[in-house]
Amino acid sequence: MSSKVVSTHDAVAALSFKTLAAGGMHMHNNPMAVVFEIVRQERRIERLITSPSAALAADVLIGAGLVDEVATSYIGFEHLGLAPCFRRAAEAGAVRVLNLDEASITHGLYAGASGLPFAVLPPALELSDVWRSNPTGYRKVIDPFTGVAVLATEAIRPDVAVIHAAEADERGTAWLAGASFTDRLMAMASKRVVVQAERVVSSQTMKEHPAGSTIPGFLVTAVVEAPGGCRPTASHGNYAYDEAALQEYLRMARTAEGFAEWMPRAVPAAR
Amino acid sequence: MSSKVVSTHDAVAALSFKTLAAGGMHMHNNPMAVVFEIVRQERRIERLITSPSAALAADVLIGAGLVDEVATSYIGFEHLGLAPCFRRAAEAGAVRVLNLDEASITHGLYAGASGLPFAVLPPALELSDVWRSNPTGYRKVIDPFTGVAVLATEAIRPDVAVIHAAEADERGTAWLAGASFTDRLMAMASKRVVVQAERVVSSQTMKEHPAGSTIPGFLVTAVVEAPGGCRPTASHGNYAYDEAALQEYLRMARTAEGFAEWMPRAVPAAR
Amino acid sequence: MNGWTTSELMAAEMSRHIADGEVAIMGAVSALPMAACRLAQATHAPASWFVAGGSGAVNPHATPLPQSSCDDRLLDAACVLPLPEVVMLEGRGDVFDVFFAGGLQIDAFGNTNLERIGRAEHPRLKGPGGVGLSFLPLAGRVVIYTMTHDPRTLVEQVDFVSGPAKSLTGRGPVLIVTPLCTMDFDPDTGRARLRTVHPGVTADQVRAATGFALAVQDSVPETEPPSRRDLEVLRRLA
Amino acid sequence: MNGWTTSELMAAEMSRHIADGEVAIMGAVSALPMAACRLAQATHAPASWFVAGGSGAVNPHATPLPQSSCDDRLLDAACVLPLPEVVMLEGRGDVFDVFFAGGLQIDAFGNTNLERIGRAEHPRLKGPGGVGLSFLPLAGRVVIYTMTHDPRTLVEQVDFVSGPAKSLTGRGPVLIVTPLCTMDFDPDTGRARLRTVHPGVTADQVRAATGFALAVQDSVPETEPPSRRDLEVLRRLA
Repeated sequence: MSSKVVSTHDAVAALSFKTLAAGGMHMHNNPMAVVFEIVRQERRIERLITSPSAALAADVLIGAGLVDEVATSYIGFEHLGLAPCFRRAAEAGAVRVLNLDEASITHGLYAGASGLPFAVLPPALELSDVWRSNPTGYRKVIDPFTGVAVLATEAIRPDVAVIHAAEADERGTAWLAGASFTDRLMAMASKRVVVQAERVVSSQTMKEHPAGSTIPGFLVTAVVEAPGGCRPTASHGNYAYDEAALQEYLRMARTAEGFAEWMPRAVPAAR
Repeated sequence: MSSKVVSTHDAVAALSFKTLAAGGMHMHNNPMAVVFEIVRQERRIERLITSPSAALAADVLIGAGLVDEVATSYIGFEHLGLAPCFRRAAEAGAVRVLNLDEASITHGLYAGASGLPFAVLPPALELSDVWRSNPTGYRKVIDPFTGVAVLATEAIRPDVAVIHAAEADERGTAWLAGASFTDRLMAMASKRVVVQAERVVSSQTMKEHPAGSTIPGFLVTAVVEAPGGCRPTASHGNYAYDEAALQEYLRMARTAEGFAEWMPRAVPAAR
Repeated sequence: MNGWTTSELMAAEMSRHIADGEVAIMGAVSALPMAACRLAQATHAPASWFVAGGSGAVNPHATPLPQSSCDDRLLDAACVLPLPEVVMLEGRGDVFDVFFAGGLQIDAFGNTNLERIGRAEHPRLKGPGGVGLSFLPLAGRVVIYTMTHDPRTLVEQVDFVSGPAKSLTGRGPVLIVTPLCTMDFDPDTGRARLRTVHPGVTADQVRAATGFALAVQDSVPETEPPSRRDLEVLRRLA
Repeated sequence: MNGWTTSELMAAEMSRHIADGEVAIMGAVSALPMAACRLAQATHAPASWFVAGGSGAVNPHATPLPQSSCDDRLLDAACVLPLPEVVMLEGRGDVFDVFFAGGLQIDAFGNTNLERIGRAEHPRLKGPGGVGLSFLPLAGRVVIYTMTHDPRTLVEQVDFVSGPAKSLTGRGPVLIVTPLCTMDFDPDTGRARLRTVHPGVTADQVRAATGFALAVQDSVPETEPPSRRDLEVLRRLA
């Protein structure tokens, strides 16, 4: 049986995409090993799709100048501060921001994972300015049961999702330790899935994990073994985020020059 | 802290509902203890909502003449045979059948759990006769992104859901052992939830269960301790279905008289 | 009975229609397709996958195989998807290569019916309902199976379309497997035609047992019987 | 510093707005509301619930409390909901009684903004985004908190509505808690008004630090300081 385990280089080199989704929430489970490789290979991302709350993975891709537009509801570092590259690029107009909220991302991914043509949203969402600020992402639809106009958003079907897992086996089945956030949904919504795993394990080990904590291998295109692959963000069940390293990033990435200096340290082979 | 654990009698007597959803799939995890009590108290159900594949719980409620209409995609006993009371009532026109399919039930419950005004469906579902046979459950809606008419179904928001759990604690948090089918989704979509549990356990025990296998207590109205409460259907992780007893049911319930004879045996206090 | 049962012959035949690496799915009353999938994994398609119906189990290991598609013994598996996620993925149209489907009625075009026999009002027989058969247009291929080959089951036109023959993203029905024969579909007319007869069965017997006009070629090959290896595997699962 | 920090005072005040049996929810940067919820559970509201943001943890037990709302230490909890289900339930409008919300800007009506300061094109400050603040209209009550009480944060009108003050199913914003004071809302005008000043703070100081015209009554009571018991609990969590 052929294995889906490949090198990070080969996994990224084999990908063809316009839209890319990156998993993780805040400073947790950011798939940095693959993200750094995407930077190294300078792969352009027409649209980056984030989880409801992105952090380092999105900020680095934007900082590297690879992202044309980003569909997101939050990019930041929670109590540690704002996302420096996202902020700089958005303020300068260097990246186009497609504003969503967590409901639109979640229900949009659900629609993508389910083959639904679009996603209807709860009525409350109309009251915020989010949908007004993103005319490509939102439309009004007439509820056929009541005749009332309600808000709808696009189904999200990324070409590729990059997801961090604690374990994966050779056939691609992956186990997400701790909180899986929206990562499993993202994998189900995406045409191809690259899993970076702390450990490649036997299928025998994999089958001990509970329902709803795994991604079945038939949805996974490639597995990359990447111990420590979330650093300096946390890998649930494996290591905490490195607050000092994140603080250093936030300090250095405040300028384009500082970010350019930080990158090769974080990605030895980059540039 | 007040406990949500009450007697089966009191749990059912306290309920006010027009629409009732019953959990379980096929001959597994049918919440029979509460269902039998509903029969004993002769509670009328304007609309019974089933999981994608209902069996004994639905057939008994229909056989008892308590159900005006049933929204379902399947009522049967898998390899053991057809559902005798459902079949008889539907053929006679004694119960109104609102035809759905598993996608409409699942996406309808998702919409109910999420406060979505309705549920959009995958395009394929238009090709079957299901939606044409149920004009109250389905409408066409114009996809606002493409202008194409697509199929939509009602959000499902049962007044009450009755769910079987392996364990529950006094605060209502419940653990569904084995496969949870659509039961957690049903609980999330329903205004009130009655949990029947094999065992009432401490909250300390409850917290060991993995994410996505529980129903949080704040969604649960009442807990009933019902060891063996799924019999003769299976309770995942606890006991298998009793094939001989189910076969006997299928044989006896073939006629209204046989069903009337079977009921008091299964429900000692009934009638 | 040349040393194998009709079920074994059918399971072996069905297994041959799963290619290595493919993903199969099935609904209720799935002992036969589950056996076929397990046989495929044990023989020519070790990297194939299957999702065991309502249990959400992916590649269950249970031996023997339980009769019910929702049995908790199926959860000893490569991994388990919560059922709502199985339903979600069925909608994608690019996940499941083979969908095993049955019906109270199966018609000449491969439409299936689990809803009713007779009219909507006071049907002669109210079936259980179609569950997930409305997803068939999104499967790569549909393999239809029935344990009952008679003119009331194999009909010219179903009374109700639970499982549409028309496909949106795949090839639609490619095979019907019955206790008497296998059928495939004429690409020009879309109608079922006799493909093989099971050992000991004649084309005339099949024609007489079929409720629609069945196209029959001059010489119809026999269905390949299960090999010794097939039988070893199938009997361990039974 | 009368023996407690501003954060402790704020947490204690916020905890009083959770009644027994209620369900609270919060987003990111939630150390303060998490402490408030834990304090409520340890004192007057033992049967209250809270969902710790992105982790999906229901009533986490972690002591001390992690800073990040998504920390895996939070998963030691009464139970854990997968995050998509938290988002689902937020849409129901009858599940969450109290929603703790923050903002880069908070306006006189209780609208909150995490999106940007300045215009859409080339904003002066691009914020992170509003995540779940657009769900505020479906919460029973909204409690707004900020660690920064200055005229750039408390403004007459937000530049972008991430969290609407208008409610669909509840009462909307009922309280703003800052390092200087608490505010509630005038039922007639809908505008924030000074409710209490923290010990040692004057109404004039609050007015000067507020970017909108703040209604101030003649005599403004002091915010009730945390009790000894409150401080014991809060310091165990810190």
